[in-house]
Amino acid sequence: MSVPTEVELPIPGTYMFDGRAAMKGYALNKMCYSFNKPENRAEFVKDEDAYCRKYGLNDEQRKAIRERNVLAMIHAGGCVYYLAKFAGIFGLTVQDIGAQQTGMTVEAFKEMLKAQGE
Amino acid sequence: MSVPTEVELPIPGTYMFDGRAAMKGYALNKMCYSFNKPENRAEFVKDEDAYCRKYGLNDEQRKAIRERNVLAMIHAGGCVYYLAKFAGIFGLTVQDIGAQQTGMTVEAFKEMLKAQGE
Amino acid sequence: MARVIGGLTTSHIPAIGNAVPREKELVDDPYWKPFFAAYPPARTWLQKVKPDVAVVIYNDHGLNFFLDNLPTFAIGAAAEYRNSDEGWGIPTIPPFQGDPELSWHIIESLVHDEFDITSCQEMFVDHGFTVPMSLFWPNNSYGGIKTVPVCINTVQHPLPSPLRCFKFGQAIGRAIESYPKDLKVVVLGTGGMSHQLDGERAGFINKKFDLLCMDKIVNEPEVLTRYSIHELVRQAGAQGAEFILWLAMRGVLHPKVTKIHSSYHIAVSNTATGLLVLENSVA
Amino acid sequence: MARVIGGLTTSHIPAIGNAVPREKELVDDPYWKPFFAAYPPARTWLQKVKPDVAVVIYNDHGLNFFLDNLPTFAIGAAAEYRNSDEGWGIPTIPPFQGDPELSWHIIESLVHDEFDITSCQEMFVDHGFTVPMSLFWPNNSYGGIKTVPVCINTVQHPLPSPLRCFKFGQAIGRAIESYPKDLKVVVLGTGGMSHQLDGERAGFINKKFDLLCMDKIVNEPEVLTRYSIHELVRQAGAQGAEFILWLAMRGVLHPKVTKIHSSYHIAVSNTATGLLVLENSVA
Ligand SMILES: [Fe+3]
Ligand SMILES: [Fe+3]
Repeated sequence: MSVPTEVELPIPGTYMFDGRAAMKGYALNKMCYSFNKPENRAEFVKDEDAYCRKYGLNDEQRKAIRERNVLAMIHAGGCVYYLAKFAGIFGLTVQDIGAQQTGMTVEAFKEMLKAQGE
Repeated sequence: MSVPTEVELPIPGTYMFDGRAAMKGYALNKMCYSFNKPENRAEFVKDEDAYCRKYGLNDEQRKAIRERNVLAMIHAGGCVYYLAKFAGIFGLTVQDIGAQQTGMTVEAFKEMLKAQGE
Repeated sequence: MARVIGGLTTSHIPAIGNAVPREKELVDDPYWKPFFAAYPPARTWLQKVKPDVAVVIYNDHGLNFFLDNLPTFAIGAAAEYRNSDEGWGIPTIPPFQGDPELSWHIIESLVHDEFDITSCQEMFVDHGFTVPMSLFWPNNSYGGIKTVPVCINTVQHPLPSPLRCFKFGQAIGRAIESYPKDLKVVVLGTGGMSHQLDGERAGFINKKFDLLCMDKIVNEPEVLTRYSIHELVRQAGAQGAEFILWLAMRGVLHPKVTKIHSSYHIAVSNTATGLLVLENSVA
Repeated sequence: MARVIGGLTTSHIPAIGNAVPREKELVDDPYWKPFFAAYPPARTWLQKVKPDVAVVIYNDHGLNFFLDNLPTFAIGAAAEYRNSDEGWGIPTIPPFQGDPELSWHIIESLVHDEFDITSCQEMFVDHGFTVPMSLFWPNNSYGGIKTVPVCINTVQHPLPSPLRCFKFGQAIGRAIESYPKDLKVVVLGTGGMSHQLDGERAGFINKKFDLLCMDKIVNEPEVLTRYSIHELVRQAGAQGAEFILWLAMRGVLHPKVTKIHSSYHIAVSNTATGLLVLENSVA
């Protein structure tokens, strides 16, 4: 950086999808981007292993996909905007994946959201 | 333009490929861009009419393509960077199309180029 | 000459997109009532001012752009824009009319002003664009409005800073107001307010910060342009960084504006929703 | 810290790309002799300074980018770059090694400095990139050099102004010299000099203007940044506007440089060719 910026303290529970993450997650994000097309979603559902191989996912990414584990996908370089298209295949909303990542029930997650309005 | 620029006097024999041209020439340029792929060049050669229809060329563009007329392509919104890929199908170099546009023989065109070095 | 008559902000999340076609029935639903009840005054204002063009400042969420060619600032220059399946079978709605001549005028002016624009003569617009259009022009009644899509990168860091986005908006404002046609233009800033979809902090909302933003953006936007992206993410959540789209919208408007209407609500889906209608003071 | 040790310029036209594999035989050909004879000193300099990285400032001629998503400034951030058929069956050559970590450092620094970059994690590089690499590292001996492709729009107006391109180069220079790894970096500015492919003025060359550019760019580049794109096209021809790539290269270097070598020749194919080797003064 040509001009030093403020010290950027980490933000707990928050991952910046930056160059470092993007390099790591390229294959995973590219696969998820392909899910914009219904025929690709169908191909994935038909043979998940083959589809992940086609996009060259590494073991960490493959495992996260197999386990539908959103936090693990993020650790493997996933960007939530693309991952949302993966979640869509299983009819999962952002509240479902929010609950999963925070270890809450979906009901509790919704209550937590609402409570922040009081 | 928020700040007026100098008066831009036309440059004889020179066409700026700008927004106005780009709007007009989109279909033509998109077709020529497709010629990056050998299979598309083959498809064009096989049935030129069908290929031009597929890309939605208008009559002016279709005529220019039919007549291999580079100046007419430019008047129809063509951008030389894409048109060069069309010319490539027929093995035409930039000197061939230079000669065509200036109404010279290729030999005379080459001499003219060289003479500018004296 | 073209005139910017005002600006609007609204959330654009897909959950709202799903609800919009059912607005008549949901307006009495306890969950949706406080959300939909906020929109009639914005629509009334639009019916009064009768804009010809909407410049829509939004972010693409991975429909039209991928990481192989990801622009910071992209501007549409097509005659028509369509939406498309975004991965979960989003319904397609009628196409949006473009105004390529105005788009090119804006692109030329911005490049002249040292903004490094990506131009798009063909592009899909996603929910960041379509949901606000459907909200402000109900029953897809946006047919008579021409549009200029302006897309800002919020997908991958580095994002452009709040200050750069504000300056970008100012340059768009100068461009519009130097356009020789007699057009009335509104600007939409979509997305926000505080929300976060990913990580252990998913579900984070910051009411205090949102209310500060909604207050300051009216006539003291420069206060908000001092935030870094990092600090914005801390205060507003990972996707709350979409607030840079609001700042770009605000830059398009005149230094002093009148607040016609505002509304803030927690929560729809994972987000705090914010609605603003700002009218330009007459120059 | 990384250091910019110098910069090189060269034409990049496809005709040269075709000739490069036959250099040994063409070096005595009357047509090619004055062209190829100019390159050994540049190669000798490169062998002496032994760069680790080449930042290649070039323009895409419609291989990787189309008008649906056309950036002003794009920077590659991939581990590897390949060339591809460009429409006339151009041969594929060995891939170029990337340096994604350095690419991201540059992109982050540039966005911080208010340049609105498009990032490309996958991209094809065309003759604007490959021909210079083949010329400076003969027999495709570029295998040990990491590369960062920097692509500037010269396809569709509005192009970024000479001044903006120079400032862009300066910002790249600041970015490189703040990179913590101990790397030696050369910058290539490819394309130019005066030439025109299209219109009734096709074949236009302007020796006087080219020689002015080659002279002033060494230690008075600010003189050249005062041209508008329109005036540049008038003086250098429609494709001679590629000279903005040279100005971006020059911006990367220090204010004072030493000219190691230069050569100018009319004509190869439709273009005047210009070669420069500039060495950064030690700070
Ligand atoms: Fe969003
Ligand atoms: Fe070129």
